[in-house]
Amino acid sequence: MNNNVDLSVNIAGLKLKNPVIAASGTFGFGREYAEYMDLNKLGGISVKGLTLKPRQGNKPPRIAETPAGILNSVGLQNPGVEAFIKEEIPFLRQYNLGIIANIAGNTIEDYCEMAEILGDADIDAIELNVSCPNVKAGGIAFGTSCAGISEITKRVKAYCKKPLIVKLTPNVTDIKETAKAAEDSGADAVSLINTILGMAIDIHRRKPILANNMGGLSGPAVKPVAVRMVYEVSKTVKIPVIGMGGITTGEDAIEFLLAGAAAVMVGTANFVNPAACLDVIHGMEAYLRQYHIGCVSEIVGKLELNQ
Amino acid sequence: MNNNVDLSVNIAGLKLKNPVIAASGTFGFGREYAEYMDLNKLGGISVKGLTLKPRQGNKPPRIAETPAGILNSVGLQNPGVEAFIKEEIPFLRQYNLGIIANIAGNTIEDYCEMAEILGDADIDAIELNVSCPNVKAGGIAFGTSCAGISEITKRVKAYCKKPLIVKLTPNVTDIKETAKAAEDSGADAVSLINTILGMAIDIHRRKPILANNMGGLSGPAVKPVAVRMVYEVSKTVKIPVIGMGGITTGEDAIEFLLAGAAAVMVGTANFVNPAACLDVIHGMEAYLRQYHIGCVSEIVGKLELNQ
Amino acid sequence: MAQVLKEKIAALDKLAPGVFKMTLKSEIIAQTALPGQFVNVKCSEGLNALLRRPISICNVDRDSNTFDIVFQIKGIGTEYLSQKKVGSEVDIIGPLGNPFRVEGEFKKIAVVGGGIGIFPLLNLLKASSAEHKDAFLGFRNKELIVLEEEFTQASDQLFISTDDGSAGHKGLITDLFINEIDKKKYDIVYTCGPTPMIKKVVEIAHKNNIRCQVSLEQRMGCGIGACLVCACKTRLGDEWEYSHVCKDGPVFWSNEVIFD
Amino acid sequence: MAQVLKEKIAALDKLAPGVFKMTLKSEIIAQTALPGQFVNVKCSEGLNALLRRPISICNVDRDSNTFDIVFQIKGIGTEYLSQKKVGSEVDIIGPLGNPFRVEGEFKKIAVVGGGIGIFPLLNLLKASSAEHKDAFLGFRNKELIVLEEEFTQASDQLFISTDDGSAGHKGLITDLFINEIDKKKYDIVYTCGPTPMIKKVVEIAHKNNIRCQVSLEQRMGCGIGACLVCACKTRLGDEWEYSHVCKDGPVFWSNEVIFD
Ligand SMILES: Cc1cc2nc3c(=O)[nH]c(=O)nc-3n(C[C@H](O)[C@H](O)[C@H](O)COP(=O)(O)OP(=O)(O)OC[C@H]3O[C@@H](n4cnc5c(N)ncnc54)[C@H](O)[C@@H]3O)c2cc1C
Ligand SMILES: Cc1cc2nc3c(=O)[nH]c(=O)nc-3n(C[C@H](O)[C@H](O)[C@H](O)COP(=O)(O)OP(=O)(O)OC[C@H]3O[C@@H](n4cnc5c(N)ncnc54)[C@H](O)[C@@H]3O)c2cc1C
Ligand SMILES: Cc1cc2nc3c(=O)[nH]c(=O)nc-3n(C[C@H](O)[C@H](O)[C@H](O)COP(=O)(O)O)c2cc1C
Ligand SMILES: Cc1cc2nc3c(=O)[nH]c(=O)nc-3n(C[C@H](O)[C@H](O)[C@H](O)COP(=O)(O)O)c2cc1C
Ligand code: FES
Ligand code: FES
Repeated sequence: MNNNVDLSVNIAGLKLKNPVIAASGTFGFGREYAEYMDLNKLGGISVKGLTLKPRQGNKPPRIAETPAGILNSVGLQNPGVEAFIKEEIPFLRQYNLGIIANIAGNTIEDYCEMAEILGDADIDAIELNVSCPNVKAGGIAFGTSCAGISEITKRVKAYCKKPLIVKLTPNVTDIKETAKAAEDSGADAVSLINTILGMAIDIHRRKPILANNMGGLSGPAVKPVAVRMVYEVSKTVKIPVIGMGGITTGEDAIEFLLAGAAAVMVGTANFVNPAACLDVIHGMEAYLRQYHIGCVSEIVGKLELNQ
Repeated sequence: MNNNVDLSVNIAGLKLKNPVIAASGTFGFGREYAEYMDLNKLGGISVKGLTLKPRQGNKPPRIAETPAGILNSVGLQNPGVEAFIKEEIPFLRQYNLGIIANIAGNTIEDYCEMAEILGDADIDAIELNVSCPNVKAGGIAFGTSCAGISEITKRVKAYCKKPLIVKLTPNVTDIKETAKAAEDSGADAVSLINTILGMAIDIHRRKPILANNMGGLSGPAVKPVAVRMVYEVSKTVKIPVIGMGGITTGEDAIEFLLAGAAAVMVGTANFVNPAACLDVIHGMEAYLRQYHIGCVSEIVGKLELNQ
Repeated sequence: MAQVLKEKIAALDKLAPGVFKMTLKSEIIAQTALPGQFVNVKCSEGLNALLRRPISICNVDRDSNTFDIVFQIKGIGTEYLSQKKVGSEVDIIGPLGNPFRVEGEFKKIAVVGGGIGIFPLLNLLKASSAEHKDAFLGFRNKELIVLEEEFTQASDQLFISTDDGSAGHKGLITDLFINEIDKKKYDIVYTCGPTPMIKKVVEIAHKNNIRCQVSLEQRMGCGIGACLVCACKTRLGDEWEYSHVCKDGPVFWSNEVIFD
Repeated sequence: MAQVLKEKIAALDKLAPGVFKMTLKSEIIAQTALPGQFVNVKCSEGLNALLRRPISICNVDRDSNTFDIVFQIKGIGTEYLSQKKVGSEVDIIGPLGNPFRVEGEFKKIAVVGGGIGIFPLLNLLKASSAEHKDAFLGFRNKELIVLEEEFTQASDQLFISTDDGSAGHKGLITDLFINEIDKKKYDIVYTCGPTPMIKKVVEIAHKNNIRCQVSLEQRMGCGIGACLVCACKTRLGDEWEYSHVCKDGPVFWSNEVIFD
């Protein structure tokens, strides 16, 4: 058996030793998971969505379980971009992994200011969260129209010294169009999918379970939708695609790579299994070994359609 | 305990003894399920999607299992509207249940012709399937834009002697808009959700599992998305809403009623449990008894939002 | 008539790596199932392996009111099924499908099976009252040979091949079948297994003017003929149509089916 | 430090309708868990009850290296958990959370619990070396009274109330607590249960200048402080912030928490 599977990837300049990234909002700033795994093993981490100022987020309950999935409405609770730079980057930099700053704002100016502030910070990429369904202003409002995506991507790009990843929402009629808008406006990569807007009802209280009423669906349930969208987008844009949505195992991740993702993110699965990211890496490696594939990038987009 | 729960509903003139309808495409023309249940117990049936001429549908495999859901790409295999009238209506009319003709076409003319042909047939309502993701022409093409929905609804309505239900696709940015378009164009009711476009990959063959490559996601996985959309639509339109997507139990159905559905359809659950529709009816009834609600319509739309 | 049944597991044994035999107590299946029919099994509770899995009835014991299924682990469904505990109940629907035709008119019969396709053939051999019964079974290797004893007893002559030659003939089972055809003058051949094997058997049968029944596989939804997902191409005059494996099949006459 | 553990079920008993006690073999939990901590339990395999469920450690036995959880069936997760078989393994993460403060400075203590909130309090009573320990437990009715024996042994005096008066005091458990307060001059009261009860205990404690720790509940995602879903309002100077039950709690000082 060949032990030298090359898992390294280069996503628009973001170099990772393997294509598995902890998804934003599900992994905090990595601290908590350091108890359960060697963070050095991770390809990267996309940190909890940052805003210009600290945010407290939405009222609890912020989570509801649904069949094979969860709804969340955290609403971007975070310490703000300054605290992130001061307290979290130094912690994360002890480890050998890519650091992606996931940013969200109420206004385009917020996003630009954050990109500027992060310009001198020791991060490896910025992920533009224009797809959070859990905040009133900003977030998803930018992400559902091509015009919204275009404007915000162009303006943030001007301040951005690192690879700019635009995170797309699945809550659109045609994700190929929003992906194209991101590409045309200067995005270095796109990541998808963010959560699908959903609702769960407590039939005894006759109220939504989430205090915020609606939330974003993630977890295994969304995987087929995510794979489809990753396929559509990767056939549409030339920039790299980072795929996510329901990934729990190496096999799941391989589906996304075949569909065209250059790297993947693992979210909800971390809650069930704190070592999920490592399991995904190992499963991926086992698959590549089984088929004597020396380099993970060889299978990216290698899906063949049925005629 | 009060045994007289009134489950009857009237959806824009479609009178049903209870609000549970077998969803189109999952129940054939009822024949097969007659072995497993007394069809007289059902509120109604929406028959397999009909086309003007018989259709063979897509190549197999036409189904793939996904986490808590399935993808299908049947592609409207059906004997055509004439055979339906001649062979299936007489069979179904032996039973006391509402008959909904689900129709799909390649062109608006097809839809109109079917509506005309069905005008003299002994059915109780027509469900306009403008949301099938599994056929190339027609289907979903009409369903994703307000203009498409408007035109087809208006034109079919002119031929339609029975209540016209427009079935909406969830593959849109804002389902409130397409629902409004249907209402404004003469729909007597809307039903939702049809399936969500998805894909599943056989990583060993490196091909999609479905011969048709993509298919429609249904089953428990989609429930939170469906509940959210039913809520949004029922707050937007005044015409009745028929809710579906992942309903497996009476509790699930109650979620949809609270969210605003006047009736529900049960699809994928029938495959797992041929008596699923009856279980849903019984579960619903038990809930109403528990809360001493005499009439099912009393709880429709009774969801209270959290502040 | 098929029913939804909750039946108790009387025994569960591993026959070979990844291959299990499960014996279920079930008066209805034991007394009414015909060879070639299958049960549709809920392999795990709730959302895990959501859909039922079709598994052939491999053997029925009318005296003890039990029947056997034999299955190979392919994915999560069969994996969960293999982990069930003896004494617990399994939710099945059955007996389902269109059975093999085993009436008396056929005096000399052959069954040709490969892989998981051999299982319905055992029940067929036992149910047939033909004067001469030959069984041709192909396996991947010696380790995966199962039910040899049972097939030996149920047939007059048993032929075995393995892909790697670790037991029996090395190569295709159809090689052995073709060898016997002239000698035996079978009235009918029944076949089930991988599509390439079935095609080959059908080709041989047609060339030799032997009637032939095939049992097909397809991914299923409802298993009872309502959802139309389990399509297979069959002849309709000069045209073709999609029939359905769960209801029109799994057993078809070989000249009905179009392989492409 | 918390770990992901697969631990064997040593015993599973029904204590009352819908209430079960599960004893798990676990050296790590038995030796390291502190009162008030919890384990996060994968109640079923795979997709069923996808998220882990937080359940308090009710009792630890350092000699036999086991610990107990007691849980009430609320929905699918606890339902699946109650169906596990003795001898099988459960996937848990623990010990988790910020424990009760049980140091020696507190000489007279009281615990006030309601419903499922009583379970962590047993472990607390056992771990505390206070000179006098009173336990106040509220139940819905007589049928649902559990662990009476254990609480009797672990405390100096046990007070019980039921909503319907079918056992003990009829009414709120806080009625009994208020009665004892003047006599006992508790140094601290620990409370866990329904929010209205907790609020009332806190109010009484503050009025009487008794220190008070509360254990809170909230729906959880990760259980380890990363996903930020399990928010609860706490004081931050004159302002407030959202702390997190799984990591900052479940135990808080009563004056830290803002109930609204
Ligand atoms: C009529 C009939 C009789 C069968 N009899 C037997 C038998 O006796 N013994 C046995 O071992 N196997 C038999 N099979 C095949 C068996 O149904 C599949 O191996 C099984 O469904 C795989 O499920 P899984 O969850 O383990 O695999 P997965 O690949 O995880 O299954 C995912 C989905 O694909 C479907 N699927 C996958 N492979 C097949 C297949 N070959 N045929 C049909 N559906 C498939 C499953 O039903 C499920 O819906 C039979 C199939 C049919 C159609
Ligand atoms: C720190 C802590 C300690 C606990 N200790 C115990 C205990 O010792 N014994 C006991 O019986 N129960 C305890 N609970 C409550 C227990 O976690 C819930 O009753 C259980 O999660 C319900 O799961 P379910 O699947 O049965 O119900 P469902 O309603 O089907 O659960 C659906 C979802 O809601 C969550 N949820 C529902 N109710 C609660 C709740 N009250 N608190 C937190 N999450 C909830 C579940 O975790 C799950 O994610 C504790 C809760 C917390 C937060
Ligand atoms: C609790 C929670 C919080 C999240 N917070 C963020 C966030 O702050 N920024 C963001 O871009 N995505 C956020 N997401 C979305 C995830 O990054 C990811 O896109 C989504 O969960 C789908 O992946 P999964 O199915 O693997 O979880 C969050 C998801 C969850 C479950
Ligand atoms: C196998 C299958 C075939 C379907 N065929 C049709 C159809 O012909 N016409 C239609 O309007 N919807 C069709 N649907 C969609 C269902 O009617 C329903 O909208 C969807 O499955 C969601 O409900 P569920 O989650 O309860 O299955 C089909 C669904 C399935 C699973
Ligand atoms: S599986 Fe539904 S028709 Fe065959
Ligand atoms: S449950 Fe994730 S932070 Fe508490």
